[in-house]
Amino acid sequence: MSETPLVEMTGIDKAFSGNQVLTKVAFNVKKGEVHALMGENGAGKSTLVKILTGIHPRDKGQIKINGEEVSFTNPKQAEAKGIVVIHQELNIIPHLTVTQNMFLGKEITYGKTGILNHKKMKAETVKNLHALGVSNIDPDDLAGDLSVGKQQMIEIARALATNAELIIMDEPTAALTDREIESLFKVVNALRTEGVSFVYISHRMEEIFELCDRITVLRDGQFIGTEKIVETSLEEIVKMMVGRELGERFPSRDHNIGETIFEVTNLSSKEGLFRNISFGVRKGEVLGVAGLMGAGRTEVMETIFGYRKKESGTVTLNGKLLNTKQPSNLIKAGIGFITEDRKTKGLVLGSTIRENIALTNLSTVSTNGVISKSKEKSLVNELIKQLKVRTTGSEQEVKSLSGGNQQKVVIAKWLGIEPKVLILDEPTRGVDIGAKKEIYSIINELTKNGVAVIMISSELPEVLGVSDRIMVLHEGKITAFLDRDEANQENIMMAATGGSKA
Amino acid sequence: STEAPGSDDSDDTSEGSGDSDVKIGLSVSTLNNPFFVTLRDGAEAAAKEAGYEIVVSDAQDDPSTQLSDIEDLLQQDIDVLLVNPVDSDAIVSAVELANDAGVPVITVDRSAAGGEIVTHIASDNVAGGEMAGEFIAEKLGNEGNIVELEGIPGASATRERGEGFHNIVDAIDGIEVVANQTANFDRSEGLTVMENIIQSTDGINAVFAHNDEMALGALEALDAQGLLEDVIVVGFDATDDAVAAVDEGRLDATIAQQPALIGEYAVDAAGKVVSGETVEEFIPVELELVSQ
Amino acid sequence: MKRFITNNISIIGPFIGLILFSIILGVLSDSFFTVDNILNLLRQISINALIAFGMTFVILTAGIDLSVGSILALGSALTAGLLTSGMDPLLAVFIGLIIGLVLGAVNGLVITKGKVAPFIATLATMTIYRGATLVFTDGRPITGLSDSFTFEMIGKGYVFGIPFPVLLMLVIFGILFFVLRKTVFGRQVYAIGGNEEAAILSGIKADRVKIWVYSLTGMLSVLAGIILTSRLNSAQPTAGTSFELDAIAAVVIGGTSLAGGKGRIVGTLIGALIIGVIDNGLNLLNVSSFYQQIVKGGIILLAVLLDRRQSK
Amino acid sequence: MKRFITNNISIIGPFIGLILFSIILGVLSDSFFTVDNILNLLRQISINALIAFGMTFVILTAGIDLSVGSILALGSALTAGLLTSGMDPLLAVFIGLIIGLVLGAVNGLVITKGKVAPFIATLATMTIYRGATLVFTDGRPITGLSDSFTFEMIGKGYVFGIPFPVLLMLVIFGILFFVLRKTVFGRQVYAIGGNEEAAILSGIKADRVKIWVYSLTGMLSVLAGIILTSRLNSAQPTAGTSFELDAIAAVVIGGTSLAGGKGRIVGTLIGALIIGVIDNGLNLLNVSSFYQQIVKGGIILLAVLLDRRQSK
Ligand SMILES: Nc1ncnc2c1ncn2[C@@H]1O[C@H](COP(=O)(O)OP(=O)(O)OP(=O)(O)O)[C@@H](O)[C@H]1O
Ligand SMILES: Nc1ncnc2c1ncn2[C@@H]1O[C@H](COP(=O)(O)OP(=O)(O)OP(=O)(O)O)[C@@H](O)[C@H]1O
Ligand SMILES: [Mg+2]
Ligand SMILES: [Mg+2]
Repeated sequence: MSETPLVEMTGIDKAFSGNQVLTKVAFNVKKGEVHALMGENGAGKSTLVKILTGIHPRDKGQIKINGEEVSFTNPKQAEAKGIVVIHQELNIIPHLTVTQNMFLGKEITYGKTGILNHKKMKAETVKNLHALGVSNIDPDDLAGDLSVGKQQMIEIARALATNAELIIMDEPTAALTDREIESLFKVVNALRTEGVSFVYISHRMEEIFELCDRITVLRDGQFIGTEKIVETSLEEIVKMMVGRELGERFPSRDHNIGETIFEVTNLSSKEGLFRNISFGVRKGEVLGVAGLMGAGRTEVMETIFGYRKKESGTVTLNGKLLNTKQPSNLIKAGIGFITEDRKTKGLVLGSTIRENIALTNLSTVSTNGVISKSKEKSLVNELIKQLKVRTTGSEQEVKSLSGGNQQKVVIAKWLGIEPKVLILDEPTRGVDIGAKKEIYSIINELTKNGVAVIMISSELPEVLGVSDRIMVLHEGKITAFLDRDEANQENIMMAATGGSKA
Repeated sequence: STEAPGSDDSDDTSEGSGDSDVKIGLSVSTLNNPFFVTLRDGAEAAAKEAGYEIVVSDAQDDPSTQLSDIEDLLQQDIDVLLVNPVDSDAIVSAVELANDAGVPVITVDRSAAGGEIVTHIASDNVAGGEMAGEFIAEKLGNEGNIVELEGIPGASATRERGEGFHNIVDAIDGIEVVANQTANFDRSEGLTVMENIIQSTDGINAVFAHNDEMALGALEALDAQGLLEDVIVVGFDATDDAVAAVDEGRLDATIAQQPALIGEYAVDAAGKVVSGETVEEFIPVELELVSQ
Repeated sequence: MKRFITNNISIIGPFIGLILFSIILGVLSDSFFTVDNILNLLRQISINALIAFGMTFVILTAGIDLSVGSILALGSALTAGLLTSGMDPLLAVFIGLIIGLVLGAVNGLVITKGKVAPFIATLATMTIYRGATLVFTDGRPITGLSDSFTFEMIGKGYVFGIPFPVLLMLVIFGILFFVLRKTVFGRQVYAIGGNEEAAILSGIKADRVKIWVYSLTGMLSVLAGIILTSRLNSAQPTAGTSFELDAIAAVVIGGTSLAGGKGRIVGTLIGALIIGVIDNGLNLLNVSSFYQQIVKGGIILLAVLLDRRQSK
Repeated sequence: MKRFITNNISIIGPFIGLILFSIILGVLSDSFFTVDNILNLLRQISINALIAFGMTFVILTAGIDLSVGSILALGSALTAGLLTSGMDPLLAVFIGLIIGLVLGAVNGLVITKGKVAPFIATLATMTIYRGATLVFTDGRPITGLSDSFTFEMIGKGYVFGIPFPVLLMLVIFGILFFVLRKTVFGRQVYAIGGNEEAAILSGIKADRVKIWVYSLTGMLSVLAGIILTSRLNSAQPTAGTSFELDAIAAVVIGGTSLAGGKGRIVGTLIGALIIGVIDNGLNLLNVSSFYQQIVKGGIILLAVLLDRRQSK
């Protein structure tokens, strides 16, 4: 079939300040197909998208849309040609309402007056969200008050609402739980039958095979190949991405678990986001925490860590009561917290990798207040190596790292403190399959050395694959504890949606 | 030591320019006030007349700026320094610097509390304040309520003019200062503050403003309320605006310090000093009450 | 109801503050709650309010404009110059406003095209414009303006017993309120302040919007200056000195966040009223000028603390 | 080499600017490059530099401090008061510095515990502290200070032919440079400015750090004030008015971002030098004070534009 593809990119080169990011990349999307774009963190997926939509200028190469050569200089032009993007970084404006965000830059006005038609926009917003099966978002809520997941749904709804010919989704599901993903896929499939094309970027293998028609793989900014999904297999794709066999997805967990060292009792939130949370974690155990978006998992952990105010409840480590007034206390006690939202809470984006990693380890790399360059350097380089962070060196700004590598930096800064208890909130969000495995094995290593791990994850396969025990939250209440062997997708979802205790 | 190294030989720097003609440095406290602008103009005119070179700097009412200004002036091998101090005490160290550099110092309009001064040319603020007080007292027949519009709190003109004014009125039982508020020497504040005072106080018979700007602002406030006729308004400085207002009979009086004259005298004195003639250590510039 | 509160939370604090201070003053001075004094007070705040309205837009874009006072001075001086040269008052005023627009646009250009932080850019232009004013006026006030009824009207006139400057302030408030709440432009202002990157990705021409915002502020500053000139019958070279502080204070007291993206122009009006009430009250009570500053600063702090939730 | 440049990019712009202006001045005025004038210039900038050093810390935490000038005035007035009461100069100075520390800490507390935006918080304290100064001094300068050698030394003294204030400035620069570059505290200052949330979640006590930063600035302001007092033989109630602007200008010209988290104290020193050179040069060249403002503003703009990459 030799019909001209909707989008055809050929020989695309791109370098950021000397650092070659894309070389001779070819990529094309046919009408009415869902085309997966895969590759490790830093492979250049987002960059390729940004070049297509004119956010970054390209160094070399050609872009054709419906056969005609184009070169956009700003995203508005791409949109005019029917191309919209859901960017990997959230582009929500916190102080604006859901409706206002939904119609940002394409407000509905009374004719050409420039006067806003609030009613119409609000109605449309509700309609668009319902189309995605989202009913628990009030169009008048401030977007900033919503959970990452809900914000992501808004962006998706916003993109789907435009009658675009091509919708590019850069890791849209990173912040979503199965329920939202399901409804998202429904909509995508519906639109596909109407002839809308999609570029779909994700690190979740299952999704690719469930949703996509073709797949293009990048590695280190090189074009590796384009395959028909039906003619390929997970192993083959992984091989294309990483360049080698990866073997088992989850490392085997076969070490003995000790007694309970970390205990949370009757914890309740001041903001009323959760009530009476009680659980314990044992030495060397991984406690998985599952739940739907907005269940309050993050809030529970942030409260334990002293970042949010608690109403009541206690937190103890080795029977010692911990003061949860401020994070520094818990860090001193040996508790680490890898936050869900790395950009706003995890990293100082403008600073170097070194400065970010050192931040949690200032006491160890300094003697009475004075930092020792050598100690700092060795610690940082040590961790960069251990986590295989893809970087030009410890002096690179984390801003310019790919999403996945940023996540590794966050993990690195917490491994530095050699925690007794480590809390991970969506630790593999936006992380490629190779890196995921590395993170799993890090978790394994930690537990082997007796660290107690709490891992929030919205990826059920991950929860099932890594946890020894699974705690499920629903609307701020614990609805189930499931042991590794009794747990499965069904009973977790049941509990997560508020169904009777499993 | 507290003496600048080589400060004693710093007059050697004048060797470079062997020309005989006189170079005068003039440090003015501020040029954001018409009074001192006129003073500067007077000085510049006189200098032009006599064929002297004159270098002017504006301290913007900040003693530390003035110190820097004078340090910089001394770098330019001036033959004599005319200083219009922002503050009498603060200026002393600047004067001492000049003394060390062997540059004769003449103070203008406001005196210096220390250092060697060849001569002082002024008509002082306290006397002016007293003059205003007497004028008002006389007009009121020693009976009535006065509003005092003060200058920038802490500024020397505010202090001295207020002091002089109070020397007179406080001594008279029949006269009461019913309100004294700052309008920061600013005309628009003179307007608003006066408006507010009118709201709260009845039976105002007279207004004394520490400068003409505020007086002219107050005029507008009184005018708007139709009070201008029965209220006596006295300003200070005799700026062109104020004198005009006096001629129109809107402003009752203003105290003229004749800034142009001060500037002129200063330059003449400077010329004398350079050519070795002796001068009186105080050259008064008579105050003048401008009224109809 | 809850929705109403959350929508208006940002201005409830300042509003309570305003009521509070007014009541206190009413008790302390019986001249406070007189019709005369209220009108007088409104006329006094009109100048600061007009500037603060513009400043609200600027701050909503996460910017700041320190040059408003200097623009006010330069604009009024030039307008006064035109008037003394015998030009028709309305034309002179119009030209004056255009000058303000241009001076503001210069700020906008330096900030957007020159990529200079607003604070430092307008700090520089503040000095430059002030210098230009002093040069133009030779440091002397410009007087002998046209005594045309029209020009007198602007500052001193009354319409149905309401001072003209007050009407002007209210009309412009109405317009700007509408612009911020109901127009695409207003929406873009909020978006830029909330997250400029995202706004640009949504196709908003941030630079252009910002330039307009600074131009608007320049124009409003000159308008305020013209009112002042008309009231004083003269243009002062030092007019407007440190007006920027009162304007910014009004905006922030009104609950608008200096981080941008969040705030209401109603709040600014209330903020301007609070400041006006303070100044007016201190005069009515004849508080010593030394203590005035302490009291004023204290009250401003209090007003903002009443509103702390916002400044988070 | 490349590494060196990228490390120092933020100060290269201003540095070139400084050299440029100096050369121009050297050409235009032969009194510029005299030992006398250079020392004189350094002594003049020492006051602004000391304040600007503190301001650098504040701005690095994404804050701002408008109250430095008032703290300077209040601190010097109280110190002068102690001196006239016959207290030992060194003790008086020490107490003065502590007072500065406390006044700064108050700013810090209002900002952190009161959750008030730094701009408005210090705008309020600026007014309050100024008022307090006027009350304490009753609007009169405090004179007749101890003519003790020690106190004279602080402002007027020389050590090995170098003015004492200059030495003081350099020593303190050295210390603060070390603190920012090599200590945990310095690192925390940068982190808070870069991303406060992340800093707190990494166990940094942001509030405490900020309070210290404002305290430091308060103390440095008083130190500057004491130098001024010693130089002027008196404490002025109006001292330090609008010093905050020069200090902020120095910091920003020095390439420190007002958004916080990025900047170097070396830059601030250069910034202070540039401002000093401008003022000194304009005087040497006898530029009319009206034009001075235009030129000064223009040069500041130029300096920042040379450095635009940073202000992005
Ligand atoms: N603005 C930038 N400046 C410098 N380097 C950049 C910039 N943006 C991206 N890069 C580099 O380009 C490379 C590709 O980044 P990109 O975000 O496209 O990867 P990605 O495939 O999207 O990875 P991920 O799956 O983690 O999102 C990375 O090495 C990153 O460091
Ligand atoms: N800053 C905030 N202000 C108000 N409500 C918030 C805020 N952050 C989160 N919430 C609400 O708290 C609840 C928990 O949100 P959160 O996303 O943290 O839960 P979660 O289980 O971690 O979900 P996710 O998987 O998306 O992180 C949601 O209802 C969310 O809307
Ligand atoms: Mg990406
Ligand atoms: Mg979460």
